[in-house]
Amino acid sequence: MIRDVLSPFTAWKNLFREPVTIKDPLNERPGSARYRGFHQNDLDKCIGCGTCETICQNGAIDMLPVDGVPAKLGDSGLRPRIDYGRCCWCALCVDVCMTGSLTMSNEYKWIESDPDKYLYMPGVDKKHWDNAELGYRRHEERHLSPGDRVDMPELHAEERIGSFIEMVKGYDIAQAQLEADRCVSCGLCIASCPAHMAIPDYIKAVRNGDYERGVQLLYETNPFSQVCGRVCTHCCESACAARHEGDPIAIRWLKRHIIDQVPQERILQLIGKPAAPTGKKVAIVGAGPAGLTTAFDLARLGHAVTVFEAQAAGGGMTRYGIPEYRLPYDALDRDIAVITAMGVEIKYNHRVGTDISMQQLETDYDAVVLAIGLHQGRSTRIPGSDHPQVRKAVDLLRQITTGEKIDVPKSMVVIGGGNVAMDIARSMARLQMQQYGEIRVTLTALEDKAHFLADPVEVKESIEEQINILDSRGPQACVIDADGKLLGLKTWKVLSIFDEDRRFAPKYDPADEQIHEGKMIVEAIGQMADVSLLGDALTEKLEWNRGRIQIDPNGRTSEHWLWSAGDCVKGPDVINAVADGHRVATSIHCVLTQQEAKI
Amino acid sequence: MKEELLKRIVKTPDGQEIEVDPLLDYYCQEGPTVQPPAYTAIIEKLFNWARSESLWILGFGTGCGAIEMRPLMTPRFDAYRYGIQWRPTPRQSNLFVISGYLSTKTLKRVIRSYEQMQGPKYVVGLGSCTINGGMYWDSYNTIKRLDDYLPVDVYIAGCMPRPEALLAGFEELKKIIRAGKAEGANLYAKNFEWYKANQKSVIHDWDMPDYNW
Amino acid sequence: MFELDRSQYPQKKPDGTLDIDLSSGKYLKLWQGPQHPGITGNMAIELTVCGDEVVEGKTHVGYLHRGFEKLMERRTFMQCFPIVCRICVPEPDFNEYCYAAAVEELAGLEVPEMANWIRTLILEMGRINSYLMYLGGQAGALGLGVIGQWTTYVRDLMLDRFEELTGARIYHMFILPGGVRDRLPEGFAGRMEKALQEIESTLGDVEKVMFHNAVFKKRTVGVGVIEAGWVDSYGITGPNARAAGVAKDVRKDQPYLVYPELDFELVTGKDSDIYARADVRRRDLLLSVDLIRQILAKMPKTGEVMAKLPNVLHWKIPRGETYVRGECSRGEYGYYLVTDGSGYPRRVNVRGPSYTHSIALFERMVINANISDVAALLVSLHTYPPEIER
Amino acid sequence: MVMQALYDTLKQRFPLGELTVQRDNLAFITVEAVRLYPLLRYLRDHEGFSHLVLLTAVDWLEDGQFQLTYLLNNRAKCQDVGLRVMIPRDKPEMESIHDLWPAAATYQRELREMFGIDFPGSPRLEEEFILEGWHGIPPYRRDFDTLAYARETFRDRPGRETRDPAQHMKQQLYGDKGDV
Repeated sequence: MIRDVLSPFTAWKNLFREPVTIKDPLNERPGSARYRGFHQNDLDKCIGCGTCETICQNGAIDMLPVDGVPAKLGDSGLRPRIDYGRCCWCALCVDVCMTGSLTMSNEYKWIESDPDKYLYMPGVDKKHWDNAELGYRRHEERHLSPGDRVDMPELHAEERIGSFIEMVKGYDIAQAQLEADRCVSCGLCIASCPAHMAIPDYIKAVRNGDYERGVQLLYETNPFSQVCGRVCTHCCESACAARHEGDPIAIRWLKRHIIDQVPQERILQLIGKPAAPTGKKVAIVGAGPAGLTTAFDLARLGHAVTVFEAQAAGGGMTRYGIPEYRLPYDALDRDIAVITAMGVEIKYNHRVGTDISMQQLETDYDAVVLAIGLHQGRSTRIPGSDHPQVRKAVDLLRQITTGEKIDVPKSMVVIGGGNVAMDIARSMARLQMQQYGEIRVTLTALEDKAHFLADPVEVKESIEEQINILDSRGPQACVIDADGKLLGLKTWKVLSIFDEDRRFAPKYDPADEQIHEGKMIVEAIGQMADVSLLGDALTEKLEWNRGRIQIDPNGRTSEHWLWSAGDCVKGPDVINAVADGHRVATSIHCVLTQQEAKI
Repeated sequence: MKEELLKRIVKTPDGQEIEVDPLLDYYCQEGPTVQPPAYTAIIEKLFNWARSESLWILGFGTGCGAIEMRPLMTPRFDAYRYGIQWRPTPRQSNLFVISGYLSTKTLKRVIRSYEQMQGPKYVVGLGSCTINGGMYWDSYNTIKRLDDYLPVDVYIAGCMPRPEALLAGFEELKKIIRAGKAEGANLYAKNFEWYKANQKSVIHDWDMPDYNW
Repeated sequence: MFELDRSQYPQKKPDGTLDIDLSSGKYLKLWQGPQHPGITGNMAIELTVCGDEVVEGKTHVGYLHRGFEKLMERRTFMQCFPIVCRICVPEPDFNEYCYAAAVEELAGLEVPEMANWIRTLILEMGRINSYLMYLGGQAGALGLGVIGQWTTYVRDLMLDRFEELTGARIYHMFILPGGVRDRLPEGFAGRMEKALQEIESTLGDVEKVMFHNAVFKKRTVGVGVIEAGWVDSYGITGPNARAAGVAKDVRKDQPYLVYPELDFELVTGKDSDIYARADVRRRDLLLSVDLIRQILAKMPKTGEVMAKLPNVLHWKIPRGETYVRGECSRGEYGYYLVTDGSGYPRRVNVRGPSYTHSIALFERMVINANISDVAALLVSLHTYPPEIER
Repeated sequence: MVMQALYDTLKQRFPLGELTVQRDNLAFITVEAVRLYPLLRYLRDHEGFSHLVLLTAVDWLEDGQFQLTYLLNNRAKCQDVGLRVMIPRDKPEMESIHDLWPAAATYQRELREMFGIDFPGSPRLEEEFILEGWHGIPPYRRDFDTLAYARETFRDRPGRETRDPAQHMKQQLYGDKGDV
């Protein structure tokens, strides 16, 4: 009891203690190294994907345009603005940031009398903590970021080299869902896709396992999903937000996955029937992606469409230019079958200019579309390039597709560093393997390895298939012996390709000369359109631009009845051709319905 | 309405029966009035200095931010040396710190407490919730903008703001008071109708007089 | 000492309810709170008194109601994580842990071992904070202001440790579904040890000034006794139950995180009055200090802190329901989570110990109490209003 | 295993619905509303489940039902059993259990207020509990839209606007070029 009375007095000992009071709490107390204080944003690193806005459970983040930050491919030009009347400093926005641009400083004092001043755009509104060293950063292991890309199952080099079997196997459902799960649905990709496909939406369809919805979405913007799901140049993936710290989402493979999951009959049902006939007739020259896309769109709108194709089958360059191991013919056939099911009539083996003239088309149809592609190979014009064993890649590829007999050489040289060069090198390698059991293909490219025009994956796979790829080699002459037999290709080392004005003017080092042995030389340095079908009168009448037919933004030529689309006016690319097809179809539909209205 | 607020007959100790209408009888019916500066500029300045150096905070922890007030009023941060202290009743306080979100139920008590405080009086809004709803922006039970219901002098960002930030906010408030710009109480009197209309639009059972002085 | 017969008023009506006629002049209604120094946080108690004796008490809550359980139904599983900690301000970490554990259980996630150690560390640190606040409040409710000054200071030392570990003082938002955000910073254990020593030394002073204090004893011994039979009827858990001799603690009964690897004995009392509850909490606090030392000594030095999560922007969890509990400073804290296969929780119910303690139990205990004891009684139940109404 | 054994024991006395074993020490059992009270009493008095952990509801709007969950804890054996009772949404009424556990009255008050479920006989059911002056749908029901209510009742601060990255890029980069 006495103890209980006295014991509290021990508190007096604190009289002799140093005070614990902080002298100047306003300035002496910086936030800790991990402190979640006010935001910072590196404007150059930020791509405006809006993932921060999506994760914010407080609805605190707005994405807004900023002066001096234009929208460009892969960057929306928007930057986050945070409402500090909403923020709770949970840092989820920092954790999910796709580029690591958004961080937090260790500053925590912000006083205002006017509550409207708390709308804060980090990086844009200059603050003294913009360069703070300390503060919360996303963990280096990126716990909340999407994981790594799901590897695509492929045939190994040994398995695939002896045949033309499709090498990419396609995702199974579990793999596709895993890959689709990585997508943050920011939509940056849409702008970079020439056809502006609804990419985030169809990836969501994969996530939800709703493939029928996926097919509907694909067909809204692209009737060549089998083709594009396999061989698209996937510009979208180069704009993907995930690319900044890892591999982009495999958008192309997911597209293919959707179309693989739905049976052909069901696809036909999902797409529905064409509109009531309008009575208008449209002729399309060339059954490639551009021509058939135009045909599909117009037929869907109820116009009567006839396609004239010189070859025995449709698909254009996708059939006759792309090897079967990349795009099996039956996949292409399925795409074309959907298009013909829409009521498009395709006249195969009808070469315009020979079987029917352009004048005839002009009189018989309300509109004509020229979608003839680029089927003529360019020549290097080096000495000896007129030798019969010096071939053009496009011609050879076409021969392989049609099954014509090819005299496969035991050794050969390919000139060119683009995708076509890789295609022909790899196709010939397969034929060599089948015939001789060994591969002797040399590929010489002007560019160095870092600047190859071909897809890096193509280069990698070509090397796997034992193709001897030499970079920075400029072709000088085809070496022909006295008997007129082709021996090989002479090349010099390339010093530079362009001059100061960025014009093509390669410089060589003659001292570094090599002769590459080859019984055949294939030129794969580019293609051009064969416009002889136009006839002199029309050629004369049309306006031209650097050897290509001049068109307006809608694809219409200087002749009011004639449109042109695809590679022949826009350069080689499937998805561009599809986009072009849509554009031309819209333009034609517009013109045709306006005519109707006038009457 | 609560039973004790209803009009009723009460028996006094000496046996009389009288009618009581609590809302009318227990409260003054006058509204607030604008108080113009009463003295010459130099004296008013002195007064403002004195006011700024004696911020007496009402000890009403309305929301989560109240938890950072404890460190502030204890030895480590020791706000007393800045002339800031806590009082248990509105009659002794001139600063109301709204510590975060206000549910409509608390808003009602906050209005009563605020109106009972002595003028000139000040309000500090603490954290995101007082500015634009904060993380309860979609809640059915919290107000989103404090300035709709009370005149606010200073806002402190954070969720929740640290004691140091609170202190910085109070220092800012002192500057405003010294500059003679902390006119919240007068603003409230001037726009009384507007404030009342806002208050009544969210407090559905208004069972108190309009002005709780 | 003369005993007042505290049961003559009010009489019971035949139906069992109390016959309280306010106009009789015998009774007075007294509000304590929400703006009142004798209340814990933002809540109110409505007392009907007869003289200085409380004849009826009603707890009023809802002043802090934000509708968390509703808000969570429209937030994705990751978006829920920052808001749960706001449910209980002084000890937010249990919300984070219970929510994370419930999500992990239904999603079938395996949490890395390192994360479990750090989680345990954080929960024990939070417990210390909570108890320190309680001790200050309990002493303050009886006029011993100095204890609050001391405990708030040492609590702040712990907040500094929280700040360097988690990046925030109060709302740590560190335990997220799948693991924790980061590892311990460099030199953390050393700084923690310093803080622990300071806390221990302060607790020594607290013991001398508060627990060996004639006034404090006079006001608390034998006051506010929880009868053993009430423990089940009123759902009493934690120190309130342990002070009544019911040796129940989730850390021992259904060990979670790394508690099985820690060596500790339950702290219990027997008198079940305010003093016993305060004493149990003081000793439990010392236990937490010991546990933190054990954790820092035993925890692995390296290791993953997060499980591999699916993309958190569209994370879906299959249909299911579960209940996950932990032992917080006030008792059993639990999350009941129901999922329906979508990306949002179907229903979350937060079971805070204060829910039963401050309403059903308090309303029972306050009957026949003296007005001057009410504040001390309420504090001694250690209730935090925000977890009652969420 | 343990929970299955408990289920089998109970099954001999009471008709029971589905059993979901969530963990070794936690299981949920579906029971009919009329069986609940005797089952709870039996669990409390004979099986040691003396601690009512919580009582709450889940709104299955699509099925037109409320699920009431009574979670009981056996302190000695450290086991939990949750009883699920489905009651119709259009007549939400349930027997009160406040005489088994006085603490249940608080839960029932809350359910009454937040879900509109009635527990006839439970004390102080009519009093306001958490909300004050609330009119309209009880807020925890699924058909109550809290965001819409908040927008309607409280004013948001003006000045907020946002752009969708994809739409903005369309407008800036290709939208005006006659896209499909």
